[in-house]
Amino acid sequence: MTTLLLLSLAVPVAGAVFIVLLRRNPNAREAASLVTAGALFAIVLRIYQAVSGGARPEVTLAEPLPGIRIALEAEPLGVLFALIASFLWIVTTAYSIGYMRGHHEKNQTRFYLFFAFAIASVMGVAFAGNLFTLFAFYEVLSLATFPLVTHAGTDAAKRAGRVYLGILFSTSVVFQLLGIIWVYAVAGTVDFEPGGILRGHVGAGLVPILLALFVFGIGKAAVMPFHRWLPAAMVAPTPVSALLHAVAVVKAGVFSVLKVTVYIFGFDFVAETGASVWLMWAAAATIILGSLVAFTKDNLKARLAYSTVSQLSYVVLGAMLANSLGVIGSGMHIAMHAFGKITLFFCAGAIMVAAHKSEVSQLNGLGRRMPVTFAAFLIGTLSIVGLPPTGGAWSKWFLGVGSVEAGQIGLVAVLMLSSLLSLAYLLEIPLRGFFGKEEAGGEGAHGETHGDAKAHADAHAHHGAPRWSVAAITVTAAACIALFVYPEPFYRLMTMVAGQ
Amino acid sequence: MLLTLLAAAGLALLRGRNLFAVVMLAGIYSLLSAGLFTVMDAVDVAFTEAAVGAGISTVLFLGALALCGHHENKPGHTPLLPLFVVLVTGGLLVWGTMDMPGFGDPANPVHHHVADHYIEESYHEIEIPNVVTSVLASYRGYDTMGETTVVFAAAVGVMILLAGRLGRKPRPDGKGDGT
Amino acid sequence: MSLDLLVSHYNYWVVIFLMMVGFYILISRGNLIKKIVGLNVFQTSVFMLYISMGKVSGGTPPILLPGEEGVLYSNPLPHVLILTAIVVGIATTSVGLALAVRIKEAYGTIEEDEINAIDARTEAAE
Amino acid sequence: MSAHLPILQVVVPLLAAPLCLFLKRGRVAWGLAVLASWAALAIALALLGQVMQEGVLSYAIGDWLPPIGIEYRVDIVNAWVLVIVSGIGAVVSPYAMTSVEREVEAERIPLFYAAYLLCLCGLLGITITGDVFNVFVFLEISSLSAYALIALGRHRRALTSAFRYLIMGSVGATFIVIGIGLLYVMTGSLNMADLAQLLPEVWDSRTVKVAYGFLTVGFCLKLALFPLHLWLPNAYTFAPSAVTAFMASTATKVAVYMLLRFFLTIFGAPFSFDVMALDRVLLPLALVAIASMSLVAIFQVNVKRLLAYSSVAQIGYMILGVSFATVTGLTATLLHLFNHALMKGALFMAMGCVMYRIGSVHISAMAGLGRRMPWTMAAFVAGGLSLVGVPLTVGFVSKWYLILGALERGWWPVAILVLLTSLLALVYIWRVVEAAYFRDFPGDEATREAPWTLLGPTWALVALNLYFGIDAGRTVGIARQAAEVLMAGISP
Amino acid sequence: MREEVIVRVGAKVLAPFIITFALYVHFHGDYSPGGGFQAGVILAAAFALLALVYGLDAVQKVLPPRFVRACAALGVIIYAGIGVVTMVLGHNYLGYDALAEGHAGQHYGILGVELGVLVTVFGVMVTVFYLFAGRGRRTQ
Repeated sequence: MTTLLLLSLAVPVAGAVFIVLLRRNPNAREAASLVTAGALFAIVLRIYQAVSGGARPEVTLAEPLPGIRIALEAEPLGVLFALIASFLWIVTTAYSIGYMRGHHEKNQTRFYLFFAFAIASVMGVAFAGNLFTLFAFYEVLSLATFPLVTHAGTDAAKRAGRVYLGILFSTSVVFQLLGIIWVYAVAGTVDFEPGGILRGHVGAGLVPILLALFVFGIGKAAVMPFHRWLPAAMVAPTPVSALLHAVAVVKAGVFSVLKVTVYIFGFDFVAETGASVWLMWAAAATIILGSLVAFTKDNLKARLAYSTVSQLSYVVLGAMLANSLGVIGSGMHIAMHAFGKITLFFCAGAIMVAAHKSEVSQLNGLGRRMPVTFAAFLIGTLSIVGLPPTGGAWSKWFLGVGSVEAGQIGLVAVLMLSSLLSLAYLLEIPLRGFFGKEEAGGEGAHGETHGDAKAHADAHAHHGAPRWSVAAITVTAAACIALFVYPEPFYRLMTMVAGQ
Repeated sequence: MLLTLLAAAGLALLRGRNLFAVVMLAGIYSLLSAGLFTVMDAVDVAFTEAAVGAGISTVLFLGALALCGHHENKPGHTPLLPLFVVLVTGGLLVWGTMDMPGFGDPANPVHHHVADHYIEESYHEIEIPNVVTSVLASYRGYDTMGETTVVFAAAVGVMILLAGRLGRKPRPDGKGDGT
Repeated sequence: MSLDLLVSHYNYWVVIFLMMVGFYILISRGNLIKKIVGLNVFQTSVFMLYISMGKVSGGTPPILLPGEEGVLYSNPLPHVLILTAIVVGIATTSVGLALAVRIKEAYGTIEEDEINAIDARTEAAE
Repeated sequence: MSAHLPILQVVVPLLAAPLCLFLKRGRVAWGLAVLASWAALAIALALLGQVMQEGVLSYAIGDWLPPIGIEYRVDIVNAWVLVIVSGIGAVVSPYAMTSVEREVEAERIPLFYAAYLLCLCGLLGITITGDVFNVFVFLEISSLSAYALIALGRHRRALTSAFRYLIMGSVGATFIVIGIGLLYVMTGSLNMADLAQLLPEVWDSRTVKVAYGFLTVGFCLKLALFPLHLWLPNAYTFAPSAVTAFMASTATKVAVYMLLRFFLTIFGAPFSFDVMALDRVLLPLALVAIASMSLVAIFQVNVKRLLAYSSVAQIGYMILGVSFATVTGLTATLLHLFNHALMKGALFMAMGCVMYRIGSVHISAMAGLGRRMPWTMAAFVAGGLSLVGVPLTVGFVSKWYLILGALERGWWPVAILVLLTSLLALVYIWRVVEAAYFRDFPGDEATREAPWTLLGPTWALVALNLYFGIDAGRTVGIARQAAEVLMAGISP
Repeated sequence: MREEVIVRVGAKVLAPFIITFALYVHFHGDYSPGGGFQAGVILAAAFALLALVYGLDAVQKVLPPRFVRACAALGVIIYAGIGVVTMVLGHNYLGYDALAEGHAGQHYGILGVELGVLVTVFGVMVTVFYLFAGRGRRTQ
């Protein structure tokens, strides 16, 4: 069993090695990526079977400091995250093949290489057995994604890279690391334990401070005011935005918040001390403000990015509710939002490759030429908003009920309002696509493009998006619906977390 | 008397701007201090100070002056900060000496702990009348070995600095010429 | 401050005064050679401080007179230390002077402020 | 023979140094230097092992028992520092061959190795000795050779920096001599262990306090604590690459060791912290040094100078650990002695590789090197991340204990400051990284990776950076044990 | 300078005396002030005097720079070597008692190390003098 845990790290790294070895032959290189992704998912699935059967495999890799191990441990929450990430890696790899070739990107080997490293560190985050391991892989993830963010190599990409690394590093080093060392100083350990490790070691006055150090220190959770890196990271190629900045990286953030709340503080302890009340409202503010900003963005990826900022705080909010329903909703939302948002990003990328459109206002009438893409976008939208028949409905439900149980009726109103807002700013896109009137020349406000380029664009639009990409979009959109019918695996894992 | 002369020499050193004169004064200063050492029973030290301070180092200074020119520029500004530093340091030292055992008192701890051993036992242990030599070459022979090494290190340093072919000045831009 | 203290410490204080003269030359003068002179004076004065410590009133140089009892000898240990220190001092002086010579060759001057000005100019030009 | 290890530690390089003068060919002298350095490392490791098993080792030189003669006294603290110094020597000396042949004229190369060996011998001598005056003698051996080594730099400013170092170093040494003299006059002894037992009787005399003050200033000059650091940046910038790598990793470390040894072993922790309030003096100095020097480093355009300012800041971290006046704080200091040697050594050696190929370490000269010299720049990035304190590097280990120490004292603002300044390190390292990876290479198309004779030692240090970041159990164990020894004072 | 016969003769006459004095200082160090270091300095001074009078080249012919450099290194080796010898003979480093029975061991040892000091100091002083003087000649 422990071999599987080790393999979950080793397989992506081995994949990276093969990617470099096969760099001369793009087909073999991409095949290596796909095979690695498939193998990883199979491994995580086996771990899932074991963990849902009650096993808790763990393995210690090293002991860097006395009493502080680099250890992997599979527990339900981590398995949930690993399942999502590894499954979506397969889909994203397929999508990337279409996208990167269609977009004629340079340095594709580097792209696949660091992608594999990023996934390896995501696995590390998911299966981290203690705070230190979590922190280490968290930082490695920041570093591994940096070359992806700056992939284009332009000045804008460089600036974005600075913001990205700057915020992620500063928050994690200044707040999170301080929190970790503080936890160690008071509790003498940083291991994740069911029920938390702080009870009895910390006075009620310190708990809110420590919790805040983690909530804000985990910059990847993008709680305002530390959200700026996420829109900045949108200069990356779309598959990167899709997997990493809608799924892996941000989910690593909210996952860490949830994990720390459950296994370091213990959510009962948080609830008893009332440490999280003001943090709930910080999350709520982020939810509303993120939605409002998303409204103002015409750039499709920027709009999705702010939508992500807003949605991430749902997860944080769920954790801060500090009751079992909230925790379940929080974990479910990690999964549901992942599938919904990746669908949306895939669609955005497909539109970019096929029609060279990046602004919302340019999308009028495009849906008729790219029906699959826009249909999928609609499904994704529903899931993000939380409407049946999509998986998103479940997580929103649990979060709402959890808020009621926590006695925070105000939060229910926030959830409602935010759902309405997101419905409004996301629904605009499929609506424009299907019902908008296509402008002459298809270039909208930027009608001055040369004839050649226009012809080229039109040709693509008629062909639709690359086949690989369309297939990927179909899979994730279908998953959104499937999760409404069958949310069982995720629900079961989360009840295990919450039930303890 | 010697001390007063020393003080005079020191002040003259401070004022003088002809480096040639300054170096000569420094030699005189060394000679005077050698005299003082003799008065204070440190004949070995006096001998060495005379040979080194008044001899070798004067020769070296003169050699360096021949290469560097012997006029000193007038200091551009009143050096208040150094003055302050010096006053504080000096004041501190004077303050510190208040608790120091009086000059020349045979009861001072400094004359007892290990010094007693050297004076009383060295003749039995080493059989050499000059205790300074005994201590220098045997009891603390290792310090002397270090001292020899220091001298050697200085030679290595001077060789590194001055032995090269002349006219091969370091490049002002600091870039390697790649050879 | 009693007269007693003055008498028993007068020696130290003059030595400290000399020390500070040397130190002052060292840190206030811009001429490199003068700095080294200052360093010499500073160190020589420190030697005097040590030798003062070793002096025993009414003592004789620590060269034993075998067979004679009751002779008061001065403390030999400071002498040994200072012998070493003198040698170290001349070693430092020679390296310092060699450096000054090379600086003169490289810059054409041994005045600190002129050197700084030259360095600032070349740095600005880079 | 193992009974003689303490003295061999110093005598091996000391004897090798004059031999270099008889060698005409630089390569032969180099071989001798490498041999002596590795022998020194082997001896240091053996000593560390012996000390950990048997406790304090005492070696009476000339058969004269202390305090009559000079004693070499090895406990876990200086055994640890010996390993650091000789270890860096063992890595830098192989590296020196190629680097020095490029940067130093052929006829001076044997002299270079003589000076290098003297410097090594001096530093080891300071560390191992149990006699305060002997410290001064070996201090001068290492300093004089260091001045000469720095003056070997190609730029004429190497000469002025060496001169400035000479003046400030000599002032420092003279202050130390004054301090030692005042201690001697109060106790009549020069032996450290002996002094530690005699001093408590005269604690309240002004003379001892003044001695303490002079020693503090002297050590702080030598270890370049802000604001007495002025000699360091230029000295490190203009010295030959191998010299910078060696000095930056050893010289200031030994000065920190001297400070610990004098203040904690000889004076003892109670005197230092309770009577002299050393902690309250050092804390603000350390904080200012860390913050201001990290900021200054950000604005440097010469990467070696940038790293030099960073060194001054890092010395601040070491002193900060002392100022906590706890075992954890000292553990952090002792760990950082080792860890900082590893990272700064690697960084300066990477810069030596750049110097070898490009002939400049200006930040603009780094442009595009990420592709031209991938291994060199990767080493720089790895060393840089360690300097920033990314987990799984040695830098993180030091940071962890430093913050733990601050939190133990309840000084959480200090902890936050330490973390914030490590971000400043990220900024200045990142400036180089951006230049290397995001700019186009302007130079000669034929520019290749540095030769393996340079890369090998550089990467050896990088590998140690990672290894001791992942498996710090042993280093932490030794450092903690050493910290406990220091806090407990000398055992009779 | 060629006219200053008196100086030349004077120096020639003086030099042997200085050298003899140096040796006296060295070997009499046990009984009166002096020893290897002072002797080395005086010896070096004798050659410096000769160099001033007869010119650097003449002296360097008698006393080649390479030789004095070797002296500088040799002295250190002698000194440290004596330590190694005592160590090999089973005593601690620089434990002169290993060299012979009774007080003779101490005497041999002290004499030996003083010789080392003499050789190094002489070598170093002459080397440094040569370098400064040589530098001056070449710059003119």
